[in-house]
Order: sequence, then C-alpha cells, then structure tokens
Amino acid sequence: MDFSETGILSFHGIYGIFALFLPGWLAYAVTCGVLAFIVINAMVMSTALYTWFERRMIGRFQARLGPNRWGPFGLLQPFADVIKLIVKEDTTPSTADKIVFAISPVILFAPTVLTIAIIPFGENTFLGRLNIGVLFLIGVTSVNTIAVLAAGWASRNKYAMLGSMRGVAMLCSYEVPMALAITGVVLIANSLSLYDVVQAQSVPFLIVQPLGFLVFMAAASAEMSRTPFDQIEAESELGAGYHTEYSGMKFAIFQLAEFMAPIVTSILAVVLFFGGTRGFDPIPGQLWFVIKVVLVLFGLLWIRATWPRLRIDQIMGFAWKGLFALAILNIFVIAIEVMLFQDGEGNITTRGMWTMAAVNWVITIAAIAIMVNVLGGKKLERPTPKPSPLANMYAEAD
Amino acid sequence: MTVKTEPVTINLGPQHPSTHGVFRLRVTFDGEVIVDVEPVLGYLHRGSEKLAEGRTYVQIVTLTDRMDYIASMSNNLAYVRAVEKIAGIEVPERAQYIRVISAELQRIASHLMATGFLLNDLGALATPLMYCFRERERILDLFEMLCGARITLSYMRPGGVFQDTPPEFWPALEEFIGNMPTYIDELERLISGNEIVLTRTRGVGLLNDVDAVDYSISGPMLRAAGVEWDLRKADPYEIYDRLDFDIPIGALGDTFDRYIVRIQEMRESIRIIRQCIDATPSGPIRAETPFFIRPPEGDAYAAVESPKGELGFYLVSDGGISPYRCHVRAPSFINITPLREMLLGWKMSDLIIIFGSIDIVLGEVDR
Amino acid sequence: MLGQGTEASLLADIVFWVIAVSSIIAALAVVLLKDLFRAALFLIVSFLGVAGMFVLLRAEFLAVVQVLVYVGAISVLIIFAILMTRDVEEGSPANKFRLPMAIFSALFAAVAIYVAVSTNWNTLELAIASGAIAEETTAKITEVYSNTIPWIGRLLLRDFVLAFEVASVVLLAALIGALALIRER
Amino acid sequence: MYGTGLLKGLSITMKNLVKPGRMFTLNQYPDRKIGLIGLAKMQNTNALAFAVKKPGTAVKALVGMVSVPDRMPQHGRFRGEEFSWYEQRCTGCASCAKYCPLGIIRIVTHPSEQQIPEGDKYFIDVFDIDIGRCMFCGLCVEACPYDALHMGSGFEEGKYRRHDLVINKQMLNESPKRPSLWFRPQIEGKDYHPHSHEEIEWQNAGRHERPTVEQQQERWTER
Repeated sequence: MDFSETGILSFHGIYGIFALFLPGWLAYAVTCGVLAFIVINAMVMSTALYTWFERRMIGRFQARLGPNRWGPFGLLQPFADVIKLIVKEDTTPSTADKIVFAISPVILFAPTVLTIAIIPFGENTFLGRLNIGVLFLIGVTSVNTIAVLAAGWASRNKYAMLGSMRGVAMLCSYEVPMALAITGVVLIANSLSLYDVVQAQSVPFLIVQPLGFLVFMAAASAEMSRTPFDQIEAESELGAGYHTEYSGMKFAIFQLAEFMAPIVTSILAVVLFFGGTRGFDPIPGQLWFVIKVVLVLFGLLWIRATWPRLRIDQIMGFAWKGLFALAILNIFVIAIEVMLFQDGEGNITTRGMWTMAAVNWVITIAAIAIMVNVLGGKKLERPTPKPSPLANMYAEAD
Repeated sequence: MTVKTEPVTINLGPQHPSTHGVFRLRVTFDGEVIVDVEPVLGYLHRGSEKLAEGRTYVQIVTLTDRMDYIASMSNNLAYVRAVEKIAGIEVPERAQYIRVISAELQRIASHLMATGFLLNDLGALATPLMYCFRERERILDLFEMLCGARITLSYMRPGGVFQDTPPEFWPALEEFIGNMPTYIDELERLISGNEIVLTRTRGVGLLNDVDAVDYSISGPMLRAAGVEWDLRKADPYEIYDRLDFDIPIGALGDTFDRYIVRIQEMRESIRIIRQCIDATPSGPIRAETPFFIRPPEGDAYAAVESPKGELGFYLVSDGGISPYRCHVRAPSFINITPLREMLLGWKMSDLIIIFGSIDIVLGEVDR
Repeated sequence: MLGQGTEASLLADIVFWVIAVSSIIAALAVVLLKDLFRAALFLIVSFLGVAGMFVLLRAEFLAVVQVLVYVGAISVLIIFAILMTRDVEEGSPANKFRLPMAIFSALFAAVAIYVAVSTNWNTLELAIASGAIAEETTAKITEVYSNTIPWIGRLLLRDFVLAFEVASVVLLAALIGALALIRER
Repeated sequence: MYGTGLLKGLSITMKNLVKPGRMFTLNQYPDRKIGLIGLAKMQNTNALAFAVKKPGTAVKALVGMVSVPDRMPQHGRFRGEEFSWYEQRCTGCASCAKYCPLGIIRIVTHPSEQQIPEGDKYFIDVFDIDIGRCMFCGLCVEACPYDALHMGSGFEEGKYRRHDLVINKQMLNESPKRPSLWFRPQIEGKDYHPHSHEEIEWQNAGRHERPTVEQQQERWTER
C-alpha cells in the first residue's frame, strides 16, 4: 500500500504534524484516525446531499416538487430528517435478539464505507493504492449480506425474515455476475489495482465493453437493492423488508447505508467504466470524477423512478439465466480480443480499443436482442381476445 | 430425500401498504408460495344498509358516497335510479346526459386510480401512480365545478341532479376530453410495453370465463376473462342506448388483461363523453320531487355499470319516508370471492398484484 | 507498509495483538456460546481476524479471498443451516462427546503450540541475512513478493491448469449431485 | 420488438422531468417558493431592476428562500366550512335541522311577534351546528326555503378541542358572510366569487330579486 505523497492533507503531511509531539506509532495511528474521520464524514455528508438530490429529482420525475421548504431549495431537509430520527423513540421488539439487533446496522454500514478506502478520486487523491483493489471491493461488499440476514433474524418478524431471506438469496446470486463483469475490465486493464484500471482507460471501458457495463450496472443495482431488483425491501409487499422493526437512529443508519450504496456504486462504475478521473484539461480530474458520479447517480435515479420491480424468482432467474450468460459471453469475447490486440507488455493501443468497441457494440446489441426476443419473448405475447360465448347465454335462453 | 419445510402464516393487513384499506388476509406460505388464503373482512363496516333504514330517500344519497368512495358518482347514480324506479319518477333528459357524463368521468377517475395503484403494487415507486393522480385531479376539479366537492360528491338526487352545470364547466370538460387521449397514450407507453410489467402480469392470476360467470363476477374483471358483458349494453339505462361505444374484452383473464381492459374502457368513456357533449339538450335538470319522497309499497332493484362492476341497489318501501330495507349489491365484495382460487400456488409478490388488479374499495366491501 | 521503521513495527505489533486476541476470543465464543446464531456471527469475526493476519503477513490476495469466500459465502451458508435447526437460541444439548472432545482439542492445541514454538522458522529475512540465497534470486523473490497476483494467476492457469480444471470439475459434480439430492421425486 | 418498452418508459419519465407544463396542478399551500423573476413580476419590475433596488431579497430569491402567500384555487361552488347564515332571513323553520342526515343542527325558537317582508318572524334562541360531525353534504342549504343558510367557502377551521367545533349563533353571526355558490344560482351570475374577500349582504343573498320599497308597500297593502 502506498499513500499519496503530496499536499497538506496527505498522509505524510498530517503524520508530520502529529509526529512533532507524539511517539511515532501513536502519530501513525492518530493520522489514520483523522483521515478516516474526514473520509467517513465526507461520505455521510454527501449521502445527506444525495438524499436531497434523489428526492428532488424523483419528485420532478413524478411531476411533483420534492422537498423545497427548509433551507435553500430544501437543501436542509436531510438534516431535519436526521433530527427527527434522533428524537424518535428507539424501539426494540421485546422478543428480539437485542445485541444482534443493535449491531446489524453497523455491520451493514461498515463495508460500504470501507470501499471508499481504495477509490482513486484523483491523480493523487486516494487513501490506499491497493494492488488487489477490485478483489477488495468484491470481498468487502459481500459482507453486507450478513448484516441483512442478522437484522432480519434478530427482529423476530416474519416480514423482516422474508425480506432478509430474499435479500441473502439475491445478494449472493448477484455477486457472481458482478464479479464476472468486473473480470472483463481487469482483463483489459491487466491489473487488479483500481488506479491502473483508470490509467488503462484511454477509451472509457463503457465504450469498449458495453455488455460488461450493462451486466455490472444490473448486478450492482441488485446488490444495493434498487428497482427493478428491490425485493429486499419491497415496500408494497413486506412493509419495509429486513428493517421493518427498526426505528430511530438504527433505522437512520440503515437508511444511511442504503443511500450510501448508490454513491459507492456510481463511484465504482465511474472508476471501472467511465474512465475515473480522466477528462480533458482545464477541468481538474477530481471535478471530472464528481461530474461523472452525478451523471451515473442520475441514471440510477431515472431507472428507479421509471421501472417496476421484478418478482423474486424472476430476479434469480435473471441473474443465473440472463446476466450470468451475458457476463460469460463478455469475458469470452474480451479475452479473445485481448489476445488479438495485446502488445508484448500486455497493453492495448487506443486504436485497438476502438476496434474492440465497434465489435463489442454489435455483439452486445445482438446478444441482448436474441436473449430478449428469442428466449424471453414467448411469455410476453398477448393472444388476440376472443369473445366468450357465455356473454349471450341469456339472449339464447329467451 | 426431500427437504421438509414448515409453512409460515402471515397476517397481511389490516395495516399493510398494499391492502387498499383495512383488508386482512391470513396467508400461509410455503417459502414464497401461497398454500392457503383466508380473507378477514369487516374492518370498515359502518352498517350503511342499516343506517339507510333510518334516513329519508334523499339523505341516503350522502351514505352512498361513502361506499365506493373513489367512484361516488356511480354509487349516486345507482341509488337514485333505484329510488326513481320505486317511486316512478321521470328524469329530464338534460339531467340524464349530465348524469352519464359525470358517471363516465368517474369511471375514468376510478380506472386511473386502479391502474396507478396496480403499478404501485408492482413496485414502480409511485411514478405511474403520480401520473394517474395528476389526470385524476383534473376530473376532481371538474367535479368541484359541478357540485363543490371532490370525493364525497352527493351530486345526484332522485329525479335528476341537484344543480345545473356552471357555464365554465363545458369548456373545461372539452379541454379535458381533448387532452385525455394523449395522457392515456403516454401512460400506456410507460406501462403497457414495459417488459417488466409484462413478465410480472402476463398469465398471473388467471380467472377464466366459466369461473368468472360462476362466481358472478362483473365489471372489468369479467370482461378481462373474455365475457362481453356490460350493463350499459346488456340492460341500457339512462341514455346509453343512444350512444355508440364498444366493450373491450381481454384474452386470458390475467392481471395484464384486467389492466388493459381498464385502459381501453377509459378510451371508450372518453368517446361516450364526447357524444354526450354534443347531444346534451337544454332544459330542466330535476323533476319536481318532494324532499320527503313517499314511494308506494313495493320493491325495486336498479343496477348500473360502476367502474368496479354491476352496482345494484335493492330498495323495499313500506310507503314511508325511508326505505324499509336497502340492500347493496357491491361489485367489490362479489369480485373478491374467487380471491382464494386465484391466489393459490402463486407467490407473495403475485398476491399483491392479483389483489391490486381486482380493484376493490374497502368502503364498498364492508359497507 | 507497517514493517518499515521500528515505530511503525511497534504499531504493527499492536495491530497483531489486537487481531490475535480478538480472533481467539471470537473463536472461543463460537465454541462456548449457546445461541447458535451469535456463535455464527462470532465465527465471522474470527474469519475476519484471520484475514487481518494475512494482511499483516503481506498476503493481501489471500486476505481478500478469505473475506470473499469465508465471510461472504461460507458463513452465510452456515447461518442458513443454523436457521433450519430447531431451538437456535438454546443450542444443542450436552452430549457424551463433550469430555473426549475437550481432551482431544487440548492435546491438539498443545501439539500445535509445541510445533510452532520449536520449529526453526526459516524466513526470507533470515535466509537473506545468512547469505544462503544468491543476489539475483533475492531480487526475483522480492519482485514476486511485491505483487503476487500475476504469479498466482500464472501458476493457476499455466503451470497447474490441469489441477485447477479438475478441481472445477469436482465442484461441478458436487453441485449437480446436490441438485439431484434435493430434487423432489 | 421486446426490449424497447423499457426505454420508451424512460423517455416518458424524462419528458415529464423536462416539461414543466406537465407538473401537478398543485399549490404550495399556504405559501409558495418564488424565484427572482417571479418576484420581480409580482412587483411589476424586471428582474435586473429589482436586483438593483433590493439586492438582499434578490439573493434570497435566487437561492429559493423567498415565499409568497398562496391559496388553493377553488371553484366558487366549493362546499366549505364556516356556514354563512343570515339571521335577518331566517324564520326559524328548522327545515335545515330536519333535513340534516346526521341531525347535527339544533334550533330553539320562540315567536317574536315581529313581522318581516317574508312573513312571521321567530326569534332564534339557539342555532348550533356541530361541525365536528358535519360531512358538508349541503342538504341543509338545499332545504332552506328562505336562503338564510349558505355553505361557506373556507377550509381552515381547525380547532384543538372537539367542543370548539360546535358553532353557535353568535359565531355564525360574526363570521364573514362569504357564501359558497353551491345551490345558490341567484348569486352565481353576479360577478361574485367567495374567495375575493367581498361579503354579500343579506338582501342580496336571496333567491328572489330584492323587492323595491314600492313593491313592498304594494304587497303589504294587499294583505
């Protein structure tokens, strides 16, 4: 692991300040704490901002206004919500497993924040340059399965249990296509480090491998349980799913983790498929990054505001029959193309990338069209209505 | 070797986001699959039929508003038609036209609400619901012009309607009727072709024509099963025999057919209103009736095609100022009778949408 | 990272002890707790502790795979299995295996500790210091250790590809077998 | 072709996002947020001039912090609270009480020996309406033969206690006389709207044209 070496807010800058009056190992620990504090708070604040953004945008999608009362354009609405949630009574069901009930929000929250540790936000703006960044992501995000299960189990509520059971089945299944979709990225980038992935994107991988992007986004939106895969919560069926019994601050932490998930997912999508910090000059890389993240967030919102949700067995079928096959196809195609276009050091020229992109777009559209129309189309056809003879039985009797 | 699982019994309701009021279903699941359903009714029972026995004939109109509270106009119409039948009151032609217009507007409003809530049950985060409500608001604005209320209308009286339309009603109605087809097109583009909606609703909650007739189902549910039966055609009341419209039917009798039948019925309603606007004559809007109507002894049953189905009122008069007995044939109540057969073997998510596609109103189920 | 400099290695020691103690406590809790669900949660803690150990040993790949496979998948399976048992909160009743198992595990622990303590650990640092390895070999070893993943990939998919594929076939057979077993007849 | 339905749906929601004309017909009751241009338009200036004149308010408007009072748009026929009741027109016949489906109107009268143009007058001792149980069906208004009772036009009559919801004669007398147009065709055509803060005098609220003095004299001499 390397830490960035420049700037006052760099690790060594802060370490230097603390090392003046603290023993080295303590200064090291305190510096880590300070950085973690800054990053976690930044994430929480941006989540608050994002909830406002989401509510405003979904309001507009639904031809409503969204929160606009408290503060400029309703910007302070999330803070009002948090104050409300703090003041609310924190109830625990009397039959609940109280300890597990209390810690499961934290278990859900921690891995989401952990993923931030390895994201390259800019040329020199990142916490850790882990050489197995992609694996770290997949590994860490798989932990929240346990939180969902623990919350549902500890609540002793049938709705919560159903929600968490669905959730576990879904989260476990969708990890597979997500990992396979990321494999395509790793194949081209020739590295597991997120920093190298960004560096490799002379052409954004969204253009080079649209199929991988689609599979990744579908799997990721299932991982964070957003429409059309929000069976974990399924508010019209289960009330609120695994956090039915939660209230007060515990509920707020669940909501925080849940709203942080889209941000983390968009950040990942930007890093893996949108070229991360890359852009053209006068605008700095960090700004490019933020712009791209907001765009991806908007796309997620757009989908959330439009599509209904699938049934649980359809979701599982989609993961194993649809996404899994598409992801395998993607890996196969990308691997062959990498073999063809790779030079001796494992790099691919920009020209090679564009060629790959052209081929992959054709393959993507053909694959999806074949999958939807040939394999899935039969169930969707509507036969022409035929009037039933029963309507005229009284007329005949007369 | 088989894995033994224990069935789980879950109380769906009376407090549940998707039970459309205070309906309660005791559902037994095997995993996600429904193995047993037991509906529990009566949480909204207000004894409307008994209350009617202590009210005068005009006062009962206000009770009918509160049965199917998202289609009060149709309830009013069914009730006043029963009173007119038992008391032998002739309704002026203009009143009949106004009644038909308002009843069809109410049908559009009710179907919009049914469609919106069906999509909400499908999990569409309220967007189609909001679009549906947006159009419904315009209908409610029209109702406010007519009678000063938006939900509990009490617009009709035995012998006509209580007040003539205001002059600004007709241009507003024309504008609404002109815009509505494009809104329905938009709604259909959002929903009808959506593959997620199709996979969720195609072939789900089947009710074939024989079963539908045997259960005496009526309304869009019956027509979705392919039975071309509409009281407006089968037993024309008011001025429906002068109007030209079709009865949309479904192919399979599944959830999607119920949705598409409702959408097509909205279009037919627009057609009907268009013909009515051109044909509405001027003249009186209410027959001269005393406030305390004293019908002769006897009984009468009058039914109309309400948005949910055949809504009938059966009145028995003993010659007094209030009915001796008032019975309501509530379409919502009768339409949920095959609920158990429709639900068995489907999954929990299907339960919600099958239940939503029946489009019941608890005020009418429990009365 | 943590190995550079004496002060940082002090911190590494602290981290080591924290992880070690917590994973041992968690492992004990797995055995001693009656509530099976909580025991499973402690099992996850102990898995995470092992992953932390791997990080300290500079085997990040192993650490992440530990989290991915054990925490993300195996423990979920274990919890699922637990949810299917009766009386999750009481746990299983005491049986006659208690005493023999206690003796066996005590013996096992004693042997393991003895082996760990008495072995002459021939670590890379010691080997380089003693000059047993040539200069160019040292450089190569350092290169491999700095980024192990390409080497793992190369070993798995080039040198030992047959074993790798045979393992996957075995897994596939297990999968199909499980499906065949639970299928209703 | 399947697969395009999802994209069509996306285009519909996007159309609704970018087209402000397709917004809900909703009002931000009781006040609405207003931007700089709207605020300037309200003061009959353009935005630039307004910003020069009142820079503080202009900045506040730009960040969406300025709100102006707003009212729900309602048709004149809206059946609202605060019944408009004209004691001068009321004869105390208690038709309203009789016609009320819920029986929430209570009237106690005694003969007052007075005579008014429409007939004998009863003095009204008690006129209570229990708004807490009223469902605003308007049958009382429909029943009133002398057009003394009218539906009101308000909807902001929330109270903290249930018994405060019973409005008595004094409150009815003191309340603003802004009758709804509901079932009152005689005031419907008269360029009057209940929400325009005008009040209607008792002479003009009746179903008939107010008789002139000569007409009244004639009528009285006939009797």
